[in-house]
Amino acid sequence: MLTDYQPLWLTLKLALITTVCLLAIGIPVAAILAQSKSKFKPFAEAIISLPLVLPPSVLGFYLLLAFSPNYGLGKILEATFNLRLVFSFTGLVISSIIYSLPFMVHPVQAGLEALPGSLRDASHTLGKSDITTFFRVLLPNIKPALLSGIVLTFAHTLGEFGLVLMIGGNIPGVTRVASIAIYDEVEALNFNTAHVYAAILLVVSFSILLTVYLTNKRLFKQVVA
Amino acid sequence: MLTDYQPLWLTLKLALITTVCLLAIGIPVAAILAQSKSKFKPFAEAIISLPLVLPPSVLGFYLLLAFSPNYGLGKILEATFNLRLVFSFTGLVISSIIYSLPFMVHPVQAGLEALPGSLRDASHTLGKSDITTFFRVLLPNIKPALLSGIVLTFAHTLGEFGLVLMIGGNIPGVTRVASIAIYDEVEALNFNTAHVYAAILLVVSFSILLTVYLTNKRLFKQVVA
Amino acid sequence: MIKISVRKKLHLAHGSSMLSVDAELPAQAFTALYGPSGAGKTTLLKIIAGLLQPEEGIIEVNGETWLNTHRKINMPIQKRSIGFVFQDFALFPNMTVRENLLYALPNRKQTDVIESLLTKVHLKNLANRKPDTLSSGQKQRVALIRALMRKPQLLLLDEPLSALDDAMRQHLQQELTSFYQEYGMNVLIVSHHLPEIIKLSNQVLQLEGGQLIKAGTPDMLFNLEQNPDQLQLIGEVLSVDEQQVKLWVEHSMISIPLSDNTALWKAGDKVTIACHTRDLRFKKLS
Amino acid sequence: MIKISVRKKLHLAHGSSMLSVDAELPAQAFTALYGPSGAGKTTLLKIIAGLLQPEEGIIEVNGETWLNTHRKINMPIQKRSIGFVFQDFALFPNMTVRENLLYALPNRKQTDVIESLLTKVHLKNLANRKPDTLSSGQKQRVALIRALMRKPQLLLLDEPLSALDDAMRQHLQQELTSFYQEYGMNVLIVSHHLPEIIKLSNQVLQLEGGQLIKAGTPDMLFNLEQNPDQLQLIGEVLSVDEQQVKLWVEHSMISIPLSDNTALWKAGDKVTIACHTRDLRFKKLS
Amino acid sequence: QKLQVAVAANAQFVAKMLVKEFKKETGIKADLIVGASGKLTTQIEQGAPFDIFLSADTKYPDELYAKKLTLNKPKIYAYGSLVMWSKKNISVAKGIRSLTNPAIQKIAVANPTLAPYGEATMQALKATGLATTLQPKLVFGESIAQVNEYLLSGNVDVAFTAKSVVLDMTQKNKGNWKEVDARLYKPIAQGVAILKNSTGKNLVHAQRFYKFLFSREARSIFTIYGYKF
Ligand SMILES: Nc1ncnc2c1ncn2[C@@H]1O[C@H](COP(=O)(O)OP(=O)(O)OP(=O)(O)O)[C@@H](O)[C@H]1O
Ligand SMILES: Nc1ncnc2c1ncn2[C@@H]1O[C@H](COP(=O)(O)OP(=O)(O)OP(=O)(O)O)[C@@H](O)[C@H]1O
Ligand code: MOO
Ligand SMILES: [Mg+2]
Ligand SMILES: [Mg+2]
Repeated sequence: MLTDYQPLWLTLKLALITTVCLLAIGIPVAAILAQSKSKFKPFAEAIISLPLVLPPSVLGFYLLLAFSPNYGLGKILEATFNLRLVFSFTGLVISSIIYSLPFMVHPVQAGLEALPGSLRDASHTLGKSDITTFFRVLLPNIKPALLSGIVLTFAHTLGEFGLVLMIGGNIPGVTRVASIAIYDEVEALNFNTAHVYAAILLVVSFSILLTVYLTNKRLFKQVVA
Repeated sequence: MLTDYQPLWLTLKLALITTVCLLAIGIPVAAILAQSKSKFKPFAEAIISLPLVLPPSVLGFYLLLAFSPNYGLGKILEATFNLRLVFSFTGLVISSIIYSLPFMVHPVQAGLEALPGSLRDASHTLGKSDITTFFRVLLPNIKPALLSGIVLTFAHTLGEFGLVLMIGGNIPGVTRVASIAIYDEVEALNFNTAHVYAAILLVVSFSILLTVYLTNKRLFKQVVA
Repeated sequence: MIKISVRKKLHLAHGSSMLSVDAELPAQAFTALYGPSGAGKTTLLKIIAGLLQPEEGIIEVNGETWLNTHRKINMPIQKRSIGFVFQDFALFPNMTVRENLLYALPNRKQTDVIESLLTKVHLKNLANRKPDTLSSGQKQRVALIRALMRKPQLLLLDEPLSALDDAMRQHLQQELTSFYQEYGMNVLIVSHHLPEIIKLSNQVLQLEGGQLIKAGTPDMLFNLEQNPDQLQLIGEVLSVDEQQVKLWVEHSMISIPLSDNTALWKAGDKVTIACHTRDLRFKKLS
Repeated sequence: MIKISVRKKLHLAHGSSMLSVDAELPAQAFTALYGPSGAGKTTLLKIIAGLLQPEEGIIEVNGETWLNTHRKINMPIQKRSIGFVFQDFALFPNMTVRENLLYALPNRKQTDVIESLLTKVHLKNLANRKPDTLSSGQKQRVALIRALMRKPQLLLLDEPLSALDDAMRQHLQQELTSFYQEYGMNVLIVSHHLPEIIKLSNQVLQLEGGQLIKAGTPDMLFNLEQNPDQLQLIGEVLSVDEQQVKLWVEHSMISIPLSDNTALWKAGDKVTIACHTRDLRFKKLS
Repeated sequence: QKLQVAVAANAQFVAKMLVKEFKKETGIKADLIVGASGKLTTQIEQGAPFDIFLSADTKYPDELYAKKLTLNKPKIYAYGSLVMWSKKNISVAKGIRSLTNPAIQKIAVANPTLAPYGEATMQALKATGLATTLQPKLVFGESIAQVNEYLLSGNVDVAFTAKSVVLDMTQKNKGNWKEVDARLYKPIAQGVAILKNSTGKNLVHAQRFYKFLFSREARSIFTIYGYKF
């Protein structure tokens, strides 16, 4: 049986774009949370962690309504940009970003919070601005955490399923990602095709995780030794 | 319209049982990983983290094969214990345990690893066994991490969807948990009922997370002040 | 000249208390900050650097106002001309020794400053090493010269020499003194090692429970010029018998014959012991 | 009697080296472990406690074999009769002071030991406080009496008095000596404070780069003579100028004229000071 | 235990009425498990504890019969009809041809590999020769049910669904609909079978429900929902 590799490529593309976007969004969010002493911080943290615990069907339902060109946001987008987010790759990217946000923010925030406060203070006493301090001192010293964030985001997006099932529309080449393809093939009793997809995803996910854990150990050793 | 609260109770029951089981399983696993220096540790860590990144449809597919009374394990279970794990509550509990394992193991392991090694050493030099040391010194000092583990596991099980969809089906009172009920109600075009379920899950999940973040801060303050 | 006048609430072990310090230090003073653990020494240093905010306070350094809560002046840390040596060194682990110094240098072209300072503290060979591969004494020296890169008006040192073996301690004391003289700056050093304070500083601030309880020159504070020809000790009578009195003095025992003077002594009595320096015999320890 | 003979690879800053110590200590010795930072002091203590494994070694304490790599004997930490005071105290944050002590007590009924020791170190009032609310001096005292709960044959102390102010340091020195005498145990203390070593210990092991370079009594190692007609003190040279040498001795400063003897002295040198008792003048304190 | 009725998504509304009527007559309660016919078939093969299966075609029940997972040879209980359902402001009066209207951006179709109504839709599109032209507009739902959801939430402009759905829904005044020319697709013959899984009391109940499906009362309900015989 000939296997269609398009869902795998699509998944890869989605994971890559999501990860890049989340680098740009997640790092500033993590940085702000890490140094915040505001009493609203726990609220912000709870909101960011929500995708971690909320059923994809709940999130999917709300996104379905939010993106619908019949109502509010979706209506505005359609009217002004002629942009329809449901059943589009852009919609998947946006929902993946929401869904994987905690996977980027958590490790980076934890990394920043674990840095001794004296590093930031020392940079300040040397006359350096917050921005310089962040990019030249703080960020380079949380490489393992940053790596974890990138990898977890990437791998978690590879595994996105429930959300795509609800708002993707199973369009080949656009929203038919690997996890959906597997579901479909299983339901259609094409176990062989499902086996191929599942095995590939399993191997990729495992390799990524193993690399992180092996590398983290190595990175950690570099710091200690 | 009258709302059927059974899916919510079922979800609660599933989350509770899973959390209790994972306390019993996750804590020893975390304890072993935290003190392991084996070169296989990264492999074990990668396997435990797999559910974090694997599509629920992949995991669901493999569990379906494992649990199916047509093949191997499932056949043996059916033949010897007359136990069928697909489309059963027990099956859901087992798959939830697998699925939420990293949510219990990660925080507890991180908590244990962050404890100064001298606490364990000190207890040993006072003549105390590993078990005594673990339960009287180590565990009581990672309360915030333990709480995080419990809460994340609970909340994450509340949100389980893809796996249940694949191996649970949608059997009222047995496997029709809230996340599936939402999906179903949306498909049955009962948007109002879906709204009620979604809102309840949203509020519950958010409250749980907020409590963790507020409490963690307080617990943390207790330690510091 | 440095003028400090700050009030800050402290959460001490026995309840909350107030850090309250009013002091004026002459220009180019080498000032020691002295006092028991938890007295507020680190807190005071951080307030001066701008790393902590007092509820109320005025800090003026060489005529420039760094802080004035009444006039709502609070100069950013970056603008204050300070060098801070942290208790944990705070070297940047991602940079080599030279990169740490280069980062701190305001004018990136004047790298000859770096080379000359590296040579002065005998670290030239280690310039390309990462901080984590250095011994603690080496780290301390890097932290010190990194703090000097900006040629600060005020150098703040938080127990920079505690928990070091004697040889290393003395080496760094010498370097510190020579930098102080060469750069003509103000130094504020936290230390609880009395001989070190006396050796290095010309001003002492003594803190206790957040209060400045004494301030002045080391001579004044420790009564050094009192009687430099006399060694004064305190001992305790251990036993008195027919022939002799046994005394416990500074962890060793001496015995002296009975005399009129000792007639009324009994065990437990405290005794002052004095000796003229001409009667002392000295020998250098190797 | 304690017999130690261990070999362990160390990863030093300048490459790898070997910790290699062969020593025999008499019964009930108060032994000081002395040497520069990174010499391997903490490592040796941890090997004796069983917290680290040497590649090769024999440890025997009072006739009992704790470790013999040749005979594949390795007594579990829990079975070794030790008390260990860690550099970071390692008090259990979840327990109050009394609970920390109770946890360490082998026989949970003999709580009167706890009360008497608490009284002895002036901590009775703080018995129900959590460690985090204690000052570091208080923490140190709790760590010390907690280590005594098992009445160990060997007390291991890792720089227990560094970074403390003088008053606290002296108080703990006295308590340490009295426990040592009362319990009749062996003590092994890491310290780089010479006067402390001489005051407290009767055996000294000097480590450098992992090698045991000297061992013996403090008298032998530091050339001190014991003599009840002699008062023996240790001082530190504060400054040397054209006319005089200033010395810091037991909290006061003395100055002596230059002489041949003092010609080579420089600031920071440690000096023994001796005085015959006939040259001392005594006065009872009222 | 309640009777477990697995029902193809197109019949979810009619089945609800049937179950209600069945309970009124016999006092036997039943649960509905709704899904695409193909998905339900797979679940039955995996050992799902259903008693009776109302499919959207005969292919899937026959497949189960061939694998000896049904108690009887499947029987046709009704014929369904495919309709086009559109949002309020979009007209589908001209049938499939109206789909070329540029105002129609998205068209929902049930997954043809799992849902017979989806299969029928693709047949109709091909027969009209518009399959390739419309391809970029198509989105696929898991079953008829998801297709309905996409239209009702406003995310698609037209949905291919079952007549029973629009008859249930248009009472609530939700958009326009037009029947697809029945010559464009193979008749949708919907089969039912009692499953091997059903035992004891449930089997008795399943058999009564099976019989009830072919009763006059049931037939009149099917007729209300636009099914033919
Ligand atoms: N940011 C702060 N706000 C209020 N109180 C503080 C703050 N930081 C520390 N304290 C408290 O103030 C007291 C003084 O702390 P500080 O670190 O200044 O002491 P220190 O004199 O440097 O002691 P040590 O010799 O142990 O370093 C301590 O009891 C501490 O708990
Ligand atoms: N488990 C270990 N295995 C091998 N080498 C070690 C180990 N632990 C520490 N070392 C190295 O051995 C050397 C001695 O360390 P140790 O902590 O014993 O020194 P120390 O004499 O206690 O120094 P300090 O006075 O700074 O506490 C150090 O260079 C350290 O990097
Ligand atoms: O009723 Mo179906 O099985 O979705 O065509
Ligand atoms: Mg301090
Ligand atoms: Mg040490």
